[in-house]
Amino acid sequence: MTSIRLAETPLLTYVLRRADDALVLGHRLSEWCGKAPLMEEEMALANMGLDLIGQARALYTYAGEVEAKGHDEDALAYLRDERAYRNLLLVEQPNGDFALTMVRQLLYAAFADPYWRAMMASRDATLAAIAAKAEKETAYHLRHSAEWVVRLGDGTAESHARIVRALEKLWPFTGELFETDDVEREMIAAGIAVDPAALRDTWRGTVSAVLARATLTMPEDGWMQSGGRGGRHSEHLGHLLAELQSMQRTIPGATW
Amino acid sequence: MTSIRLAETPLLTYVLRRADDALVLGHRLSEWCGKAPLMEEEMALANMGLDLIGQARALYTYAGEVEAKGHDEDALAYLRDERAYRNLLLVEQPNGDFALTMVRQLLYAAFADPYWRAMMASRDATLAAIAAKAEKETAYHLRHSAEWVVRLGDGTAESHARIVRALEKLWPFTGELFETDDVEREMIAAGIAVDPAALRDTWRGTVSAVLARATLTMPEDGWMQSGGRGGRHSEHLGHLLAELQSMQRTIPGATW
Amino acid sequence: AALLQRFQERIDAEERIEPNDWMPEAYRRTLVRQISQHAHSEIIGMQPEGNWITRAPSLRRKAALLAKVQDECGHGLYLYAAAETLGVAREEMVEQLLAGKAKYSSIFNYPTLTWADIGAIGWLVDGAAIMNQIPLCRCSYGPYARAMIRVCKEESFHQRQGYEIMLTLCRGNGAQKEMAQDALNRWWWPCLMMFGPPDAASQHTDTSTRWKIKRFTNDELRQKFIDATVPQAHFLGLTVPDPDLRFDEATGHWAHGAIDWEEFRQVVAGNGPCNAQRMERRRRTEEDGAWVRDAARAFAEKEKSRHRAAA
Amino acid sequence: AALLQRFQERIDAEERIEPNDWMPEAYRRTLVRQISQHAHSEIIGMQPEGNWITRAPSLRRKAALLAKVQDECGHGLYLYAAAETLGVAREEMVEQLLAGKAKYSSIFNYPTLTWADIGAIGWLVDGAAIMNQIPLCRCSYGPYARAMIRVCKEESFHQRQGYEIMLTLCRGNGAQKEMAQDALNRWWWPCLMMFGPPDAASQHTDTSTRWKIKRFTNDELRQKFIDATVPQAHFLGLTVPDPDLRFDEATGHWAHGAIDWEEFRQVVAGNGPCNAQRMERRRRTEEDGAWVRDAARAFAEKEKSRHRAAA
Repeated sequence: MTSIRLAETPLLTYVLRRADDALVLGHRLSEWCGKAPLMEEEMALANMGLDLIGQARALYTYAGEVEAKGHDEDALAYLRDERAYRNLLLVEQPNGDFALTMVRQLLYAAFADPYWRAMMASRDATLAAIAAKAEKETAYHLRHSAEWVVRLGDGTAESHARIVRALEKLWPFTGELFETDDVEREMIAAGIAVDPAALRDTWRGTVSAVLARATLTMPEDGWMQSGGRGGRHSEHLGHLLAELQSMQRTIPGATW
Repeated sequence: MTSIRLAETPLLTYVLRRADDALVLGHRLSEWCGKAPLMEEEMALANMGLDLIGQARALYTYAGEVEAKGHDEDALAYLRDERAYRNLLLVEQPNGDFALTMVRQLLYAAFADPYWRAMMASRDATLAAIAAKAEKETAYHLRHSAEWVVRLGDGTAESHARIVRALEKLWPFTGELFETDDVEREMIAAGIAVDPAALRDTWRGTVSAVLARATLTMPEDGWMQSGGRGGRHSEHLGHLLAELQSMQRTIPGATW
Repeated sequence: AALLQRFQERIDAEERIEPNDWMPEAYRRTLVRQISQHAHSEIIGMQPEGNWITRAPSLRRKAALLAKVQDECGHGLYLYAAAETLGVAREEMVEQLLAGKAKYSSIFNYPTLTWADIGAIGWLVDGAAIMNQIPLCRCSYGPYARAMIRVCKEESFHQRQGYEIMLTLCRGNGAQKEMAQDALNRWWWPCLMMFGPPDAASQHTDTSTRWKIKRFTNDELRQKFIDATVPQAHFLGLTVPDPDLRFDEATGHWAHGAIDWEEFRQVVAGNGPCNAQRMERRRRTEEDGAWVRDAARAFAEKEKSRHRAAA
Repeated sequence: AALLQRFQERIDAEERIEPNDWMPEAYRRTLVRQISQHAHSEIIGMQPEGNWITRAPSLRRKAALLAKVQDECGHGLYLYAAAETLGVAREEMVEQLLAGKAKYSSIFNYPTLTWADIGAIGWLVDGAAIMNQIPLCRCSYGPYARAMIRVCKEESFHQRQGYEIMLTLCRGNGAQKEMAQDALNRWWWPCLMMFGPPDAASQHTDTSTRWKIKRFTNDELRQKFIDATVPQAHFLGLTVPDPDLRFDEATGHWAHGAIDWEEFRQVVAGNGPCNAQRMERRRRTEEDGAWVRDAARAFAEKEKSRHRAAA
């Protein structure tokens, strides 16, 4: 078995969830390499991907310290199975077209930006430091994706239709952003984490302002998908991990 | 390291080459599952895929016997790296559209059918037996793919254009079908293998007849790509193997 | 009214109704709905299993899985053919599926996350399907009954194969056994829901029973399934994820805990984890294949006029 | 003729020619061809390395590789900008690339088959590129020279990174070391070809040299590269795949075996292992992105007219 086993404490689970969000979304953005609609956008997508992979590295490294069993960032990223991954379903959704990628980025960043800002006041000094860096980066992701959503929403009939489709498709994955469970509640109570539910209005405000500028209407809040935090993913994540982890699974334990 | 090492003898290499051809092409066909343009074609693609995976299993099992180091069909299929795979470049080319898949099948089957027929006279009894079964199957693959190439070539303007593009794209990979190297020559000299170069006219005859019925012209023989037999593949094979081998790399040595 | 009476007499006498026989419009409609729904389920059901064909952990399993999914497509085809005997074209039925107007079994709206899910689907989903389908082999409508005989035979084979995958995992290493338990945990309750709402809440049952389309109630079939499956789980060394499950010595049945019917309603309403994905894939496949079907039609036309010209 | 003489005097005095200065048409054409070719190489060069971003074996390497490929895109952008100062639009140059009329470095028509290829590309391909490019930092055309200074700085960083990947593999386990040797075996000869045909067969050199676009001959640069690289290979513990390679005490240079120029000609002619794939990908990317560029243009138009309306 090349997989590692973890004894998850609330703090470890909490950190891994954020690390997995960042890695999976960063990986998705990196899949755009060489396929962006504009060279300038090639640069921007790589930038955002790099920011997120950087966040993932800091978070995994901290998770390794929390666990204190000698697992480094790579062990945690490359040697955990799909069911042990804790990311949001939103971030694992395939890139689709550029509209879908930008809507996904907007929906995530409109949450992550205030989340990390609030996390700068975490009682956990490491997380507070990671948050300070992540917040700056995410503010850019938010700005950049919002600009594109506006441009595409208010662009041509085709781009408008594509944005509408993307929004419809991804909306059911936004409920998960605001979920809390025992792990989160324990971290919130300890002043380590922020209550995501408290950010719902901010998020709605940001998203609805962007959609209004994009000549789009805010989708109705219908049924919301859930499961990522507990490792119940969509069928997409397994394929992503098969590729992501292939080298480490083939030659485990090596230095790269 | 989850990979196995082999001490390749000419016979082992020879058998692995054919096994890899069959597995890789069978895998490609299996990727169509749930995506075929007609339900009847769903069945036909699966049929051909199953035939090829069956051929691969028989050939890998025999390769394991030839090597006599206890490697079964799964060890040989799942635990060899890309550079140790010996299949033709033709069979690893991505599915593309249905036209490309059918042209790929035609170009391969028009060779494999007479090849296996001739191999029924191999001095190696196991290979002769495998050939007898494979020939029957391949005759069907040839018929089926030829029918589709004719239908698409002589169908609509769009289907015609797609077939032309597919043919153009795959033609440079057909030279490899007829290559011989020291391994092949040694096997030919021993009466174990058939000289593929001797089948070139048969192949050309079959393909040109189909193309004529399809209102297509035979492409000119330009530069031909080569390398698969020596493990120098296109960039496509690595991704295929990452997916194909992911489970065995994650939990090696288990019984499934 | 005389026709209707004669029809019911034939049903009561366990005679088979055939395509050209007179039948009440409601009987025809019920059958078309049920058979096409069943056909759609086979076609959509290819997706969750198809998800693992490229990653199956051994060549034997890979071949078996590909063959199984192929069988499902075959089932879809002969079920559509059975429905066509009732005067509705396959294209029309497929269109209804793509338009979201026709249903398919909601079990296929759950994702396959690990290889063990392939075992669990064979063992549990096919097991539940067989429970539902065996009585249909005696359904009053001839073409449907005959299709079901063939389907059931293949499904039993799939079911055994699925159970054998589970057995191999449960006799395997720790990671494999854990994978098996995890799959059971996720598939158990959705499988119980496959039999439909509790009898108290179920529609259709009355006329369907009178017409011998349906011979057992949802709850009866569900109970049969549980009674058959729980001992198999125990033999595998797995724990059924129902803390209220216990054997009732008095009735000889396994009593189960409450089913979360809200989840069932949501999945039926289109909110399962994979409803959108399944429909999108099916629609995209239809779209992507349109040019092939056009070409095949165009070629067939050309051939026809060539033959005419030659005659 | 007076203008031409004045121009050559400035060149000889190592003055920089700037966009608004007079220049001979042939000088302009040569530069446009060379700079755009170089820009295309950066853009196409993203593909072989991009092929490993999703499979990089560690997060650090993944990030470094993504950043590197991003740098290449950046190089492409400022090289296109440098060429635009000569009066040709980026769209036009990209169109020539897509139409197959413009060239790019043929090294990118080889596939990346293992992770070690990423090391080898950094070490050898970027190493060879730097050899070619360092003299270009003193190129007579100002915008090109300035772009090259920036490019070279980043390329040296990439080259060190590539060498470090190789070093890590060579200090690693048997499989890793084997992977490194295999990559060297496949990339060595194509890298030697990067300097172009032997001087005896080379065109363009004369005028390019006179105009100080080119300052060394192909063979001179190739020799520099070999002299720099062979000791690095030895330090890694790798064998250069050239049985005729030997150190010539008399000249102080490494003498190499014969280069297979037929292979070079074929790759330049479009027959390399990946020419078709690279062009197809680039074309598909352009096609797939057309609706985005259209939308951006439409939005910009709307904004403009909104501003006008507001003014």
